[in-house]
Amino acid sequence: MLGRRQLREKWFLLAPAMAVLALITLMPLANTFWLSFTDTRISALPTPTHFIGLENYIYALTDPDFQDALFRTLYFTVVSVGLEGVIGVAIAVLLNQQFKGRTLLRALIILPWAVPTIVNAVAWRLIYHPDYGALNSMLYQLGFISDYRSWIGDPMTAMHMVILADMWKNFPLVAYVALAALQTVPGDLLKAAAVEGASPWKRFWSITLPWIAGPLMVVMVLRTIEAFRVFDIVYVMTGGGPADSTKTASFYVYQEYFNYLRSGSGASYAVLVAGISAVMILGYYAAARRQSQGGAA
Amino acid sequence: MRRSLLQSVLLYACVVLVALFTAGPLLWLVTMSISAPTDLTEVPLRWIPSEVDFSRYQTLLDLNDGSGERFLSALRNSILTAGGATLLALLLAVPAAYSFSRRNASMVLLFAFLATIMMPPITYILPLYSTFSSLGMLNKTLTLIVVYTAMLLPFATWLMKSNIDVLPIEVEQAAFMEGASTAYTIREVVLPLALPAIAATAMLSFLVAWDEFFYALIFTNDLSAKTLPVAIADFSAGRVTDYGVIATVGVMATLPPAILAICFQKFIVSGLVAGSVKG
Amino acid sequence: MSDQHILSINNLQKLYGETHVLKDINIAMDKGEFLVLVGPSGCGKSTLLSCISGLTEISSGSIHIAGKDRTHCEPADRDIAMVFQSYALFPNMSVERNIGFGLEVRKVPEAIRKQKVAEVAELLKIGHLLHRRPAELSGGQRQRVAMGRALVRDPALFLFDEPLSNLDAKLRVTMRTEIKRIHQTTGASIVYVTHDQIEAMTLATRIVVLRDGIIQQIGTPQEIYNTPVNAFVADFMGSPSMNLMRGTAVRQDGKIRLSIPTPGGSVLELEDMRTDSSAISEEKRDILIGLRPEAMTDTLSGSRDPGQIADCILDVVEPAGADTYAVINLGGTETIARLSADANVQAGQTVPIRFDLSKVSYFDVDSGARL
Amino acid sequence: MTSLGRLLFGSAMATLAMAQAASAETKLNALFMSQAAYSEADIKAMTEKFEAANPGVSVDLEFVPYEALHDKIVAASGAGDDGYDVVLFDVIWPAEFATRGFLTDVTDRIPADYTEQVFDGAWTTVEYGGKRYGMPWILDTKYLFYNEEILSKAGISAPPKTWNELADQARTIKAKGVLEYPLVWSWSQSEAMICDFTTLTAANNGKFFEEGAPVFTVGGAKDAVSFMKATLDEGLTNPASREYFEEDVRRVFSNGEAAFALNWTYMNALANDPAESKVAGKVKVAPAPGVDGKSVASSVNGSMGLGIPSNSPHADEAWAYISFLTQKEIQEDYSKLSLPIWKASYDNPKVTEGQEDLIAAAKQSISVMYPRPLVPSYTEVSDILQKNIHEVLLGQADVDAALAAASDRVKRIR
Repeated sequence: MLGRRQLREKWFLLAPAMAVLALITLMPLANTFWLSFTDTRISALPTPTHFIGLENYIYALTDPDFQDALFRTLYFTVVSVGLEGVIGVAIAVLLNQQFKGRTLLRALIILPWAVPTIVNAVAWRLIYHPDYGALNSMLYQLGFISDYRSWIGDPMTAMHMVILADMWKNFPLVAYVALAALQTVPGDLLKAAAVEGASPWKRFWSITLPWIAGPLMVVMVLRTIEAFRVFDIVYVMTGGGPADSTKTASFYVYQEYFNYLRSGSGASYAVLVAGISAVMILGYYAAARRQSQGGAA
Repeated sequence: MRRSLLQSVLLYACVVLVALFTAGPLLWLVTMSISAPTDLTEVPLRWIPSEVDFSRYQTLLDLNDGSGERFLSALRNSILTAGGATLLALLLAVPAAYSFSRRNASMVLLFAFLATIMMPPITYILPLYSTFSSLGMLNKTLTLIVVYTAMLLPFATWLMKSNIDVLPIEVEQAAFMEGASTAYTIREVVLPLALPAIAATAMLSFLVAWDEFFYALIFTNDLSAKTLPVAIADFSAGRVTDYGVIATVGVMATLPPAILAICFQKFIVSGLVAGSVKG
Repeated sequence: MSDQHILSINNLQKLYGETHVLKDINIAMDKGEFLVLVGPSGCGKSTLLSCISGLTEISSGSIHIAGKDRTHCEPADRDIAMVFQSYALFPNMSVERNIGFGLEVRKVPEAIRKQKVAEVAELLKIGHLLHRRPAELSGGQRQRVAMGRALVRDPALFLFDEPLSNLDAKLRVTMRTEIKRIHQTTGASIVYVTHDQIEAMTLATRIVVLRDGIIQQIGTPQEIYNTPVNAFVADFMGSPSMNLMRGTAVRQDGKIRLSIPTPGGSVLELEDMRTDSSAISEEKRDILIGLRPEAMTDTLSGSRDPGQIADCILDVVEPAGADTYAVINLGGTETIARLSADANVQAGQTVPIRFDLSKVSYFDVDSGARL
Repeated sequence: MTSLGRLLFGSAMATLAMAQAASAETKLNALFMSQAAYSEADIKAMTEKFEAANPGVSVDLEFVPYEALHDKIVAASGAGDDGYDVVLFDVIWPAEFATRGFLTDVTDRIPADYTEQVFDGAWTTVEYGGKRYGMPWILDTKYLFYNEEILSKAGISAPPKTWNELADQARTIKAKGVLEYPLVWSWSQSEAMICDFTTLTAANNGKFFEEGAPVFTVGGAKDAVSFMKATLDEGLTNPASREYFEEDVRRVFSNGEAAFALNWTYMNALANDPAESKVAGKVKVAPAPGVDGKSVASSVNGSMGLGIPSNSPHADEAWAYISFLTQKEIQEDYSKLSLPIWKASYDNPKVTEGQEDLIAAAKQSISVMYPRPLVPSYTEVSDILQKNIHEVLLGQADVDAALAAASDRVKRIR
């Protein structure tokens, strides 16, 4: 329903935003892609760079440490987002009940999400402290452990501790979206099912969950994409240790760039990571499309 | 539906559990910030501080103290950076969102917008670093503002678009019929109507920018541009024997976003719902 | 050609992609006319209005307003004003600023603006509301503000897009009268879209009936009501709508003999003496017989025309105050007869019904076209 | 919105005002670390003296954790005029920084007679390819600190002379129930661990590279890792050592929770400061032990230097600042946390007073300081060693396999 002037305006209105994005994202993206085929290094001296074809990629793909980093990142992503989903929905269901102090709890839930990632990482690092950490002290005083443990110094637990911290900050997002979706579930439908004799559990699985699945899907995929690029929490909490057990893909690329100064090679790692992200972004797109087409809203 | 006693007990047990899980770490952070240093190194821990000590807050707010200076300049930089980027992003996002919502700009383009921020920052960092480096623009608040603007823009555009979508289009048509230009219509008609959405978008954008660490880590190197997250990372890894100081910095850095989040709780829900519930 | 017309639309086409929304629209409207576009939802009437307003670009054809080609003009340059279904008031502005918005945009000096707004407000009896916000107004008051905003600029043509559909039934009648009054006092030229055929009948000087993007009929309310060009118009206009019974017709002895089957197996035989329809020959054919409910009455009704009387079984009886409606199955459809209020009848009864064939319409069974 | 706007505007104006005020004089940006050696307060005090002596030059100090130091220097190398003018750099980086041109060659600025007056070990900190890229500033190595009280409680009269003796003493302390974990180290996956590893390798006469090829899979280096692992297995080393940095070691030791600790010079003063330590007065320092038949003492070159990044527009002022900080008198004034680079200072009572045992240990340790591999790709070599040694310490790999893996990985470096 547009006139010609309005069609022309379409581009005028978009132009500033597009210009900024082109400069800050598209050009760097293209540049990174180009770099990944060269042997460029970070240097203050004029150094010749050469086009070396797929050499970087071959190196990257045969680099077992990088593969480990990728799998670690995937593990972090899947477990972290999975837990956020389960806990987020569970808490949303709880918040959707009638009880005293509900408003207060709803306000409280948003707080972890407002805590800056770095503060979150720092706070949890203090909590996990092997000697004076609250976790050790609490578990010890409650009698769950008899000796203090090294939570982020042990490769068996370190990643899970990072996941716990990440989950604590991010479950509110899922909970809030799930709660918003829950409030659109028609009460009549649930009442009808209850009258038909469906147990609460059955009602949740066959009515509530399918109803909120759309929005939930969207936010979960969004979180997945975000979790996959995890860097800051690891940087502050563990620095990638112990024994590389928390070194994620972004951290790996960061090292390649700024520790080893191999920008060409780092770019090839970055492109590979971006490629995986791109696949997930397409997944997001599909989820969002399906959501807006079959929308419960 | 009435609940049985058992159900009530279970429900409230869950409520308490969730409240503890959510508030526990925060409460502990606050407690640490006001505990005496010796309380924090007892084994097992002393949960209730032996004395309440606000001196760390005083120190951090004292410009003449080393850590105070570091904290306050980082605070200033964070406010400037996050605020500037939010302002700029909105300035660009509103027309763009209007174009997507009312001028049939392609949804594929909007998705391309979104895809750019979903890529890991690691993909952009090096070329950006080289570019800013050759322009002599590293370690400047302005540089971070520009980068953050690009980072916030797609999300802000998307949120604003979803919100403009649900505004009554006829009001704008009426303005057009009455002879108002697009700019006039946006300014006089759309913006006042979209004010809650703008507030929500601004708030969410501010929080995202406030939280950003990676670009700030690489693009800034001293008091003049370093933002809070980087300052906190430095603080916490350096020679600080008093964990209470780290906790205090954490509490102070959390206060602005936490206050925003609590005050604009409704907006967050509407913003998120507009954003993620509707595709 | 268009000099004397306030609005003339020639060969207008509108396509959305492959979908043909408006087909070959031709309308010529005189100054001072109250033209109502009516049709079921999705018929394209709102799109047509939107095309006239310029909010929608047309695919081909031309639109002249007040003698000038405005086909490609911006809405603001068409010398028109529009009243929206939802009123489309600016929620953040006072009533005064709402009404004066068009003048404000055109940079009319404030003094003149105020005066004009006051005049219009006076006409619409909303002078005391000027400083309120739309949210503080009732539905009817908002409606008046919306009209005020249109009136104040004194354009060549007013467009009304279902302006009464958001009001409750009672207010709708009041506002209908109000709009009619304004039309009569100002002599404005109005194009008015509605899906409510009563609104169309009561307001229009001429009605345009649209269906599937095609104009079915243009005519005065009487023409549309009495001589619908096809079964669709016949069915759409009038409430209750025209009964369309399937039957056969044959010309015999200068009269048309009609046979309408009834559920019982018997056949209702009627004679139309008046008609000169040449489409009905001496060869018996299937047709649709269109009779308005008021042409099917009980014998108590005060109609002078003796008509023809036949016994019919009443399936359902619906007392409606001034009238009593009875559902009778005739010619395979449920027809409605309009009985007098005090006709003491019950469902299931067999009652003598008087058929008045003076305004009968015949339609082709397949095409629905008037015969 | 308006108040926010005012706030933003106000801050913007303030920033602008600060920027203008600064343009009146030369402003240096200097990067230091916030661990070990000089404290922030010390560096501030020195800087104030410098500013007082050099009107028109002011210095902005930036402190980052050691772990961020390398990356900051690299990242700021692209910051043009806005980068650093003076940076603190570690002994392991000149090879890389010189190769990449991040640091200015200052060979010609250094007076010839300095070469004799400063310890050789200090000079290696700033040298690569026969050129000097800064002035040594922190002459440091890891010493063995021990808690005399705990030792005497366990009936031990003399500190250990060898690492095996140290392990024996730790066993005694543990067996007598004086301490659960007598030893504490900075064995997080970090450079700090490599420093301990290097100290032990030096004690065992081990080598890292021979003719450019890694040889740390055998001999002294392997013995070092085996020793580290053994103390963990035996419960002599605090298991949390595997996530400790130097500051954690200092804290644990200062709390009296360890009998022995390996740490830098700065701990001597702090562990003996009652405000910072519960064991003040009971702390003794000695050179890190040796190994029977191989060495008498061991030490790692953990020195650091001050250099001028190549993008600094104020090289002259920066050099003046560096010269000021590294001069003998200033170093002697602040010799409690970090010992001077100047040989002569070690006989100056101002330096030696109150830390005679440290000076004695230093004289011995400095003479045996062992370098970490001086290769341009050191950062990566170190990362590889950190990961693989950490795996051993965490019980995820055995010594041979881990060192072999590290060696393979090092050979793959491009």
